[in-house]
Amino acid sequence: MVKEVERAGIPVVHVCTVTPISMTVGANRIVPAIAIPHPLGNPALDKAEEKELRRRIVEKALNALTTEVDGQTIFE
Amino acid sequence: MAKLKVVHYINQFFAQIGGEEKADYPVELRVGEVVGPGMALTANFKDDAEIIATIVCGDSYFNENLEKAKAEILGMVKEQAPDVFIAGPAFNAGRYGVACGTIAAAVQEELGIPSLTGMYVENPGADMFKNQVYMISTKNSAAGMRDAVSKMAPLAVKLGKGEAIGASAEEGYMPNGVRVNFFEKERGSQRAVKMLLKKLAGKPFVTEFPMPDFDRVDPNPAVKDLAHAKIALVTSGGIVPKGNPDHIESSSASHYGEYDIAGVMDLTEETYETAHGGYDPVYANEDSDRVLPVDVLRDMEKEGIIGELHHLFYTTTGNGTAVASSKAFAAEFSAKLKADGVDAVILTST
Amino acid sequence: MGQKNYIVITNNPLVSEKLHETHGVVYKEASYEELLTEVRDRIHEGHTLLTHPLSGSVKPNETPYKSVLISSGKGEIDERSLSIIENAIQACRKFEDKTGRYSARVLKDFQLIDWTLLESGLASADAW
Amino acid sequence: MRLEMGHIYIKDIQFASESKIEDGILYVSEEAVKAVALEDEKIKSASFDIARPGESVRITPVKDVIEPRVKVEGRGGIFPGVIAKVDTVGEGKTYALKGMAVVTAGKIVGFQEGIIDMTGPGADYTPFSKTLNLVMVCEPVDDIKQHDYEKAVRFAGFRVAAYIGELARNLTPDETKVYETCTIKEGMEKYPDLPRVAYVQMLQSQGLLHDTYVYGVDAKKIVPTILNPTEIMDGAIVSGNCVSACDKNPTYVHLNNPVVHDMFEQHGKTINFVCQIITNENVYLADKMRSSDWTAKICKMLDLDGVIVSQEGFGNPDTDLIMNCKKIEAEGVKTVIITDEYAGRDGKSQSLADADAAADAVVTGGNANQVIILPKLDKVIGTLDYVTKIAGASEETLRADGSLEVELQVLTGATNETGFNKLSAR
Repeated sequence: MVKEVERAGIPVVHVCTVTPISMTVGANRIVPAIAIPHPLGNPALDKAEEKELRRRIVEKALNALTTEVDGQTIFE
Repeated sequence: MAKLKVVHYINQFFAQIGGEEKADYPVELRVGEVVGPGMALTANFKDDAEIIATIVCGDSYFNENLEKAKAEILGMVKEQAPDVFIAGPAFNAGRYGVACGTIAAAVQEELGIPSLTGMYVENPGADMFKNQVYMISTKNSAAGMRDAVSKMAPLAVKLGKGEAIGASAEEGYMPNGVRVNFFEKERGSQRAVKMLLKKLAGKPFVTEFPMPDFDRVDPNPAVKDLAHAKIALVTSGGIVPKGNPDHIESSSASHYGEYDIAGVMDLTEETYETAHGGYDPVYANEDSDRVLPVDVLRDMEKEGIIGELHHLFYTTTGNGTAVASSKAFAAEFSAKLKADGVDAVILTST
Repeated sequence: MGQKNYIVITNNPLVSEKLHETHGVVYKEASYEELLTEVRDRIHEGHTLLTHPLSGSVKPNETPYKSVLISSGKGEIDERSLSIIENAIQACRKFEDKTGRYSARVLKDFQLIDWTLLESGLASADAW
Repeated sequence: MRLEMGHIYIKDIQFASESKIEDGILYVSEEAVKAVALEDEKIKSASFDIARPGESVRITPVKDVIEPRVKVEGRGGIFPGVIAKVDTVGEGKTYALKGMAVVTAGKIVGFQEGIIDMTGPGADYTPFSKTLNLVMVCEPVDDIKQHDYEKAVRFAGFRVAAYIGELARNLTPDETKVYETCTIKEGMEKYPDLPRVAYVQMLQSQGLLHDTYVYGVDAKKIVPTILNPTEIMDGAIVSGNCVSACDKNPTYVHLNNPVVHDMFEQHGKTINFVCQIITNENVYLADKMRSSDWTAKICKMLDLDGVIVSQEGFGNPDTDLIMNCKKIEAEGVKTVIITDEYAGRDGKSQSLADADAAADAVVTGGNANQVIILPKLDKVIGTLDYVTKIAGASEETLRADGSLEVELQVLTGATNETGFNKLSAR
């Protein structure tokens, strides 16, 4: 799926829990997520902390989108 | 037995009306006429089938008036009520190939009349329609006409008679994702030895079972001006409005969801949920922002960090590991995203 | 790998009966696919698959029984485990469910086969 | 190592008062073979029948199919570590009775599978519709454990096959084929310009009804090792595998392994057939890792250029197959893999339970989920009681006219993954 977006000419960042799978499916910009049932959240945290966590991941994703890459790159 | 009735679709070029300068030629029905490649088809039908009408349409006309042309042609085909519909062959002509695929798929789907077409494997129409209608694999130019019709005619007869269709390798159509058994001339071990010899010699060989698509696409250039960029959200995590109005299936969904989030600031337990069956849904149902971060992006939109959050998001229920399944509809919504002027996409997976 | 280092997840009463006193056993009354889903959720939590979920050549939904070994410890999500379990769940759906048609005697045979498949995994697990 | 295979063509099998082979006809004393089967006290009774190609006969549930052979010169005997004493086999002279097989049938567990039709559409798919079959159905003593029953029938089949094979000891073969391999150094000197090729055979090894034996050793307990390819012709590998009829390897397939034979065809011409590598398909994932690591290591150590990898069974061996392929390719050794498919009845599902881009050269034995209608046949050897329970059979299995609607998976050998058949799919 991520490849088709890229193929259409739109830069795309893949936020994904299992980054090796993201590599396999051909994403170029990859940001690791938290866990499979809650990639951009953590129910163990309180609401405010959780949103802060989510914001950090989205910031990483935006950072990836504004960074030139040469092939597959994981933004840890 | 009566001959099968065939309606044949060709473009202005093969109808010998003219080339590019005549590509705006409108749809025309010629009842009782056999035109151009129809002659060769007729010769190959022997006594099994006959062309009862030919539909001619310019390639530009078809592609620029898609819905109108489609409706006109469907009307004509319906009226002729053939047993089989044949479009092309289109060889390497791109717009003609897309037209052949579009109309053959439409006739089959909307009129229930078995249809087929033929074209070169690299014709853009091939990837778009080979899984929807039988598509004979042809050479890349009209010099391959004889070969093309020698495969299309017998397949058309089989389709018209409702006979069992053999494997792609036997019938000459492009592999369409449906595996069909057949008997080879040699046993498997001999085929394996021959394949190995070719592979060792660096010669081309054809695998009998292609693995899912592992191709790569080069990265697009980075977003230059985030503060004015339109960002869209896409997820394979199955986030849908509460109640799953489009009935997206829980796995390997046959369609994708497109939902408007204009004015939505936060995804709540009352308004959104996941349709995905591939993980424990409790956390996503409690707060779908955990999969699709609308709340955070709205904040950033307000703060001017990003230009805007696109008002539509797209959702599927693909597994992280299922590589091939969602390709077709991803291509479709990606085209929409492009058309809507989206600058970048955040795609979240579980 | 000692017995404390793995958990048996099973819907096979014979396995539960044989192991519950000595091993960590999670017994669920569940269908074959539901059992695999149970395993998948644990892999999502960071457990690692130790035996192949499609162990044996008896087809899913032909046999109702399945027993799988996973690590008792948790860590990062194991990609290989994830891809194996997801493919196994997909594979289940290719076979129609015949499990409602068997006599008690045949069910016993299926339980035994599932047990012997697991047993061969246990032998390997206990070897370290 | 050099093995001379003498082929004796059997034209018919008949019951007679004395067992012998005369003018290509195998005469079998029912009493004598019964006595051979009953040598094991766990077997209560054994009955024998003959099924010929073209006859309206269905054999089910099939356990194993065995080609009778006899070792006439050289070390060891047929089925070393099982029937003959442990000794390395694969050299000297061996006779095989071609065109026939000993088929063991009978239910060991309630869902036992495996159909051989001697005529009709099913006969096109099972290779054992083309052999003259001496069928043995064994009943065990009461209250026997399934493990013991399986073993008893497995051994009875080998004993009967060995007994029949022995009848050929003093005959003159109709045809002789010579199979000769070189040692590593010899091969490099003799065929310096030919690619070095081996055959990697994966053996089913998971538990009761899922086992394979190598010189009598349970294959789940081996680490990958190398064989001289002629060893299998003397029965170095035998089947204890009764599940997944379509893609398990009966002993007949091990004896006549098609990859070994087709590689020998090319040996010294287009390839240097270095050896056979055997590995297993265990339940435990770390075992799969170890075995595939070792297989790749052996390929590397032998400086191979290419291998063919064959699979056995359904589901989890897909993982072994892909691991083997990926790791061997990573060592710079080119691979072709042989598998079969479970693409669903409509052919639209993902065929394998694993995939990797390295597996770019695949030979398939066809889609085992394909539905086939088997007409009612005049005679059943064994029992149809369990057909409704067998793999692939559905509720509507027995239709009103007595025909069976089944998937190819119930037919013995139909989608064999050593490339035994012509069936394929696209």
